[in-house]
Amino acid sequence: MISISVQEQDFDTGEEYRQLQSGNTNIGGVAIFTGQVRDLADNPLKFMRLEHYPGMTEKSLQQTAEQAEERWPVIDIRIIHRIGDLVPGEQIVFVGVSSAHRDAAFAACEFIMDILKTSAPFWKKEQHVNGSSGWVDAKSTDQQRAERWQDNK
Amino acid sequence: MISISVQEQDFDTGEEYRQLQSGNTNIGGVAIFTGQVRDLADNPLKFMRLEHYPGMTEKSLQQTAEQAEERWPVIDIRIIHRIGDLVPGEQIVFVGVSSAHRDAAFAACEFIMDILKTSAPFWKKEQHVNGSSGWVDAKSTDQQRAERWQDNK
Amino acid sequence: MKVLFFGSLREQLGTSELNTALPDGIDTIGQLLASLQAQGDEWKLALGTGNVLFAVNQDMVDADTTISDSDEVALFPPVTGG
Amino acid sequence: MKVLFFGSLREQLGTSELNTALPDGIDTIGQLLASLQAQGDEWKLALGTGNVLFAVNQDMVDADTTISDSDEVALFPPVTGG
Repeated sequence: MISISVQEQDFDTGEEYRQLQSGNTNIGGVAIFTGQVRDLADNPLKFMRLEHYPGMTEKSLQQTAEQAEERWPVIDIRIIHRIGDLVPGEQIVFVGVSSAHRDAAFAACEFIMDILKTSAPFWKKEQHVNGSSGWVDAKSTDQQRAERWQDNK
Repeated sequence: MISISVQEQDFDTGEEYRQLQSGNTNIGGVAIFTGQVRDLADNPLKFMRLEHYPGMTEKSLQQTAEQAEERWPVIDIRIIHRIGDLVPGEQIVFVGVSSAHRDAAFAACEFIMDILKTSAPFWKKEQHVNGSSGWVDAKSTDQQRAERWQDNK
Repeated sequence: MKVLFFGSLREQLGTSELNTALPDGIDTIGQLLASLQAQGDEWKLALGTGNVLFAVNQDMVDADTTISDSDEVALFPPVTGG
Repeated sequence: MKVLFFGSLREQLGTSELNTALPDGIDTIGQLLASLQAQGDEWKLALGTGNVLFAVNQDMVDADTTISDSDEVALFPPVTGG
């Protein structure tokens, strides 16, 4: 089962884990990744504003989860991504995958994060404590990480 | 910081996550894996008995976590492994890694699981519903997964 | 047709949405991008970076994807979620 | 010296710990394994599988690791945690 949510409110990672893990004795492992707003040593962050493309963002995340389901024998996938203004330390994203086997859980979780980073329409703008602000540039390393899934079929 | 625990009692994955994630704004991501007792379709499981080598098990897990710290820029590592009798659906193992970057968190978490599977002195014996029992054999696929970290330096 | 802008593009253009008829002679989303750049210096600056992504009906597409007047088209900078 | 057995080895041998002097002429843990097999059929069956792992003072080691009378030595089958 796939569950996708794009939301302003925070999420409870322990509760999301319980949704993935409990009551199914076919599950052998659960892999989870959560991302949070990291502060910047050289230019402290007041908050990060996360913008998305309503409709397309959910559709993109759903497609990525379905691709993961086709490639690996996963049981459940849960993706949560927050939007709006987030201060350093706040959670941004949750990706959790349950599977009979740990290799599938790990691979699907990492795949979803890598594809999300380069395909899901989100944009970040940093507001610094000193009053400056700026859009976050896409990273070429994220592009490279996404591309390795084309080879590792 | 490294935290290692080998214990009979269950653990709260949400609480373990909070220990890894909260209060440090240098963290960009947390990768978690949990393993649980999977039931067997062809020969239903009553419980799984987990035996360990007191002293050496903790030492082995500590060394694996230290190797992960040397290879990747991680912030905190938490490993919990249960021993004793566990029924299907119960949690066996928790490995959590926080880092500034998701690639390091993912790699260190998967590395620890792969090395744990082939190096940490634990042994499993299955007790089936039908009264039969048997020791779980080590898997050659686990050996292969551990060996790939020798190449991927 | 509806043309949406997001992120830094939305900010630079000062608009999030354009409702316009598909101009004559424009078949692909790449051609639409070129025609929008001709609207003025501000448009040329924002859209002429060579770093604009395209979506048609909420799917990421290539520049040579054909578009019609009933499509929802979006232009945006490389994405940075997660 | 103290020799510990775990898992299926412990069960097959019916013992988890042996307190014995290091036999004369035994220098390595591999040689100790061979000498233990000579203790009887049960020992030969359990320890002669070619699938026994070694630990000396709680570190996994190779068969040719030298041992002394003060070492804590352990023999066990391949591990299956996680």
